[in-house]
Amino acid sequence: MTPPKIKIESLDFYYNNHQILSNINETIPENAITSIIGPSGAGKSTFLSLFNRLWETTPGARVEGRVLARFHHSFMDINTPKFSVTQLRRAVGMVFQMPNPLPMSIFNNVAFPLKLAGIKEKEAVQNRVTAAIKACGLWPEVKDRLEKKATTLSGGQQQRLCMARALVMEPEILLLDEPTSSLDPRSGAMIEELMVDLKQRCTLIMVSHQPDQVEKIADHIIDFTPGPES
Amino acid sequence: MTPPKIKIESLDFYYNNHQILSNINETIPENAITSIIGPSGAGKSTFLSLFNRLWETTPGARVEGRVLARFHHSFMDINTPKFSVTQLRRAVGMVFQMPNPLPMSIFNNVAFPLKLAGIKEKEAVQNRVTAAIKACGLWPEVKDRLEKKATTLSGGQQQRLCMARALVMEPEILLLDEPTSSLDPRSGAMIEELMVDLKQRCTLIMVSHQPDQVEKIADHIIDFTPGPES
Amino acid sequence: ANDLDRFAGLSGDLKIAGGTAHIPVVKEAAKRIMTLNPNIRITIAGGGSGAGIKQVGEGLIDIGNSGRRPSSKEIGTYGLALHKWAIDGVAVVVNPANAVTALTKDQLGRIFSGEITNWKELGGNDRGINLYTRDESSGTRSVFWKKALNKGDIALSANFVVSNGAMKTAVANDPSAIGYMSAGFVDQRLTPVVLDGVTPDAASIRNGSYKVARGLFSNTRGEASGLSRQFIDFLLSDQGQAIVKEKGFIPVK
Amino acid sequence: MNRWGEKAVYALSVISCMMLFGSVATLLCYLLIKGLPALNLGLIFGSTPVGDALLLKRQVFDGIFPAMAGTLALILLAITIAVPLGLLAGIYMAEYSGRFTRNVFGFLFDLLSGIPSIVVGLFGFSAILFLHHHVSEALVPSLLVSALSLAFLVLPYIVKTTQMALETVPRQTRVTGLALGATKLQNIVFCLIPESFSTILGGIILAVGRCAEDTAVIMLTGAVASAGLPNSLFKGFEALPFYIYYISSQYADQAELNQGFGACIVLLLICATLFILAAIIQRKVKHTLLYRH
Amino acid sequence: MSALVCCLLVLLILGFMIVTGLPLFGQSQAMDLLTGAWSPRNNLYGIAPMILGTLWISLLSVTISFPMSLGCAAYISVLGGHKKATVMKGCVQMMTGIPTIIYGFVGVFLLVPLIRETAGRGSGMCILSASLVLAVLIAPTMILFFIQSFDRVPRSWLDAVDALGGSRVQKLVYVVLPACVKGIVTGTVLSFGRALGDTLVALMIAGNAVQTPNSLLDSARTLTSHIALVSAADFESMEFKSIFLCGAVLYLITAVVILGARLIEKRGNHE
Ligand SMILES: Nc1ncnc2c1ncn2[C@@H]1O[C@H](COP(=O)(O)OP(=O)(O)OP(=O)(O)O)[C@@H](O)[C@H]1O
Ligand SMILES: Nc1ncnc2c1ncn2[C@@H]1O[C@H](COP(=O)(O)OP(=O)(O)OP(=O)(O)O)[C@@H](O)[C@H]1O
Ligand SMILES: [Mg+2]
Ligand SMILES: [Mg+2]
Repeated sequence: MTPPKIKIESLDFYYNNHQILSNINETIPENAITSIIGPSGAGKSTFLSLFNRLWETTPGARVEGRVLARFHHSFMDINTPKFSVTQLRRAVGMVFQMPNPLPMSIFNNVAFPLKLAGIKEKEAVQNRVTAAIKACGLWPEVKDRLEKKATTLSGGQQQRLCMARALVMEPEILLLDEPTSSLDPRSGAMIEELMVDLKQRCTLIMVSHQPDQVEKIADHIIDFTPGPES
Repeated sequence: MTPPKIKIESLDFYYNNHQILSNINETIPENAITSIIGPSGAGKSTFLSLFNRLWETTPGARVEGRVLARFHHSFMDINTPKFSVTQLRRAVGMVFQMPNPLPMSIFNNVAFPLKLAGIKEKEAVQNRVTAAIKACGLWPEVKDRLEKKATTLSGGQQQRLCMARALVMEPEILLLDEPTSSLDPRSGAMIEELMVDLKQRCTLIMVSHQPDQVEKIADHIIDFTPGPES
Repeated sequence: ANDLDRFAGLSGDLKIAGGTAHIPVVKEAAKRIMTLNPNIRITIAGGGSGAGIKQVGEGLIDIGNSGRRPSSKEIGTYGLALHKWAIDGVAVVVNPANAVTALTKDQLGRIFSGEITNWKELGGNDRGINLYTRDESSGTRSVFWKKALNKGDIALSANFVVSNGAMKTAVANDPSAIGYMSAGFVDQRLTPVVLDGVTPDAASIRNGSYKVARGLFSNTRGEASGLSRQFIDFLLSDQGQAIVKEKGFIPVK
Repeated sequence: MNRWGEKAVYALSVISCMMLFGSVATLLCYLLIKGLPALNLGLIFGSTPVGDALLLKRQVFDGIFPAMAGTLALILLAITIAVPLGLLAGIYMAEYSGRFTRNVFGFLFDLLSGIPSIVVGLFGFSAILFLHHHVSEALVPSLLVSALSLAFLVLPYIVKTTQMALETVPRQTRVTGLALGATKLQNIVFCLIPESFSTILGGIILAVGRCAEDTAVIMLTGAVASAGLPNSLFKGFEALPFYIYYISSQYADQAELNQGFGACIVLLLICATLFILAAIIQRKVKHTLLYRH
Repeated sequence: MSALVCCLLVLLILGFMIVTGLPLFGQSQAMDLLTGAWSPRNNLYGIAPMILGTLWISLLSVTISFPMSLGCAAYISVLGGHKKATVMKGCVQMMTGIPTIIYGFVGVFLLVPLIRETAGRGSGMCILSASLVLAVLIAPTMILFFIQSFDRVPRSWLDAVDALGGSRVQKLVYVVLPACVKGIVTGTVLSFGRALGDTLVALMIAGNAVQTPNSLLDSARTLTSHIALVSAADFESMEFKSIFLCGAVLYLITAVVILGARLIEKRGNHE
């Protein structure tokens, strides 16, 4: 087993007064695919949102406990105020269940995180975008239409585009929320391959409903199925 | 093989001038599960909407050819104007991919089709609603909270609720559009069992992305994967 | 005997509209009448002298008030009967902060025509003059225009205000203002201007030495009858005339 | 965009908020300072004993009680006329009209909603004058004429919000009822209207607010300075906004002016009450619509 | 059905305006009326000064109100925190309920003296004062419209920006504003209509002088206040009839504005 990248210690999560997660203690290994499984409503998506603090955008959400991540050498609590959420989110990519391209061209979609980060040199942008699109195996399909609107792509292509967008900042951690559930088996398989590829560079955390998928690619499983006691 | 319930003859389907389905000829067997498979965008959902004429609600949709269904003795074209669309939809239940409970209580959701049909006797309504909820295995989970908002249920529960709602009118045909794709394996399995159960009373037509599911429960398969020629 | 006795046993509706200067008096009278006799309903609306004459002529209302004598054409076409129950001066007013408190008619004409544009020229502070006037259907305006300006021009840059109250607000708040209004409405927040050496007060208006004055009329179509008759008679009775005086106008009796 | 650019954008937006809220707060404070001292029972009931006034035993002369009653009567009347018409028209526009009718009528309704209220008032006035001359002498500017004109003024609001609310019901919800065998009408009544109820109510509230505050229309169509409590549809009536307008233009002394400020506060309170009431209704009615067996 | 009735009514009003305004056209050329001066004593019933006054005041008020509303709307739906935004949105909704007459009333006593003293000339009853009050008056409507269109930005786009580490301002500038251009333009145009149609504020604050304004501190009369002022005149007089022409002109401007808004909307839909 690879060394841990993230450690979660006695974590509770609430929406207003409704407790969603209670006393979670988990370790996420580096350069591996961690799969989160469990029934609908168990809090899988919520759990995922802990790693890039996306839960903060939900009014009434509140977290207790610590999420420690090792970005350079030592573990740090990512929920401390001095940890910049912008920096965090640039180091932690995310791919949603439904592909969500922004209303701009294919190229600009992938270049968008660079724009946000203030990276402007034309050439650097060009290279990084191309590399990200290639990494997702999308290059042959879109190289002639980079200026077209991203919404003209098929569902599977859009999902890989979102993946490329998440990868262009070369994140250390990649979160995926049921990335293949809205895709047909062929597109799904393509994404699975890509994930296995990415392990070398990234720590992947994925929510999945499909047992065969989990079995096939996950290195580590976190199960949210409530035990008989609850 | 059971006798046919529905026959589709040289059917074309268009959205405005865009042809989605062309020259479809199929037979759907009675009291069996027919599964529709194919890649995303192939027209599976559209095909399903032919059976309850739900496509009519989409502006610009147009159908050519015949869809013959046998409700009492002989086959009739359900697209002829004299075939009441309301009657048709009461005899053909439908469960959508995303659970879509109406914004009312659990009980009222299931009772809604009865209200639409003008059935008012308190007792009859009570009995039929209870029976439908029980048939979907939801009874133990909701019996104490029938007055609660249906949207407070978990995804899997909502999906089964929608199923109960479709069943309360005792339809002869049940359409299911990827009914388990947003569910965890356990809820999914529950729905699969239910479908197999229902075969005795219903003709089921289901769209599915999951090959293992199709293999397990389908009696008849319609494949929309485009051949190499197209 | 009480002047209100005449209303005993009467009932019905009485609709009054028109000149705005009349309203305080008419309202007070109506209040007394209706308190005593709840079967009578009197509605009072403004609208201006022109509207008052027109509406009573058209039969929309029972009594049309006007702050000027209706023209002979108006009297002719509608068969109006006029009842004058008070006299009201039209006072030229300035802000109390203004050093200029006396003007001649000639100066006034030149001010309103826009020829004089600074108070300095009249011995006041170095301030531009802000003119305030009323709209064309106003009785006050037509009296002022005829008797104070001798039908002279009013500069285009003059601000229009819609009523005596609005005039008061405007002039009381604006140190460079000059305007004109019903003398009955002048209070301590305004300075009435001495015109040609005559102060617009009750005495000078009554004895005619202050020329810019007018009658307050209540007009009916044809000779007044019924409730209208009684109402006008009440205005002309002792009690009515007392109200007139109380509200700052000059009684006719 | 660099950090300074971001800061500037943020600062600008905060400044605009402060400007707007600041000016409205100033306005309200001024109103309160001026009006609160005048705000007492005397303002509302004049010298008439409160009990007698409420029981309609005696008329109120120098209070704003009749004006308040007039405003309420006006709102009620205008809304009863406008709401059913507006709802029906909105439903028609959203659910039954063809493309052509929708475009043409849609434009006309837009146009209607853009007509200045004074023009509506003018029309009402001219219409009643015409009728007075050619139909019956008894027809004069009155409560009914004002209410009709106001209804006409707010109708497009109601139509448009109803239409928009229905059209923006998600396709998912729209199709659910249909798939269960609802007829078109059933779908509208049982699914679409409950779903869009709050938006529709919002439109109605705006309309009520408009009726409560509009002065230009009633000024021309029947509001008078003094009439007592409204007791007939065919007579003039008092109304609060007109009272305020009247005071601002006819006040005799400072005390009367302060009454005007007091009346402003009362009018504001009435509007606020309507808003709050609407919020309550929204919860309650929605609940009964959806959760009652 | 009722839709039909309503539409007939609109046409009726328009027809009525034109029929009653017709005699004016007989007396002098239509152009004279639209471009000429107002002086009933000299039989001049031109409404050009009023048209200009209307345009000045409504355009200026929209110009003032627009940045303010955009800023507020941006703060409420994107930049501000959720709690503050909810409260502020409630406040803005309440503001739409403040009666116009109150704005006018307070404006006369509060803003007019202020402007007079600051400007050091004129009476304070001027285009600027009226526009400022109008700007505050139309702002809530504009803000609510903007918020509405901001809220229609798909949640998934916002999530995307959030997850990619964009700040709120970046979210606003790069995603929300570009997506809402259409809504912003429509909202502005409609508020312009509201400013155009307002009677009382202009009547009480703008000074109503019948002159062609040439500075912001000049007193001016709008078409609407002209109608209010002249409607007290003799019904049969030419003055009175000329206000129907004012009504028709207002109608026309409104129609143009609305047509514009609809065109913009159509364009947006096609994209
Ligand atoms: N914004 C919110 N406010 C309140 N409760 C919420 C909110 N979002 C989610 N929840 C609740 O939190 C619980 C966990 O939700 P979450 O989305 O994490 O589930 P999940 O495991 O991802 O389910 P699924 O498989 O359906 O995506 C659910 O019970 C849900 O109802
Ligand atoms: N309202 C519509 N107007 C125009 N085209 C449409 C409309 N709805 C669907 N389509 C097109 O029709 C085709 C078939 O759509 P359909 O929803 O039937 O596909 P599907 O096989 O169900 O795909 P999925 O597996 O993604 O649900 C698609 O190419 C889609 O883009
Ligand atoms: Mg989830
Ligand atoms: Mg589908």
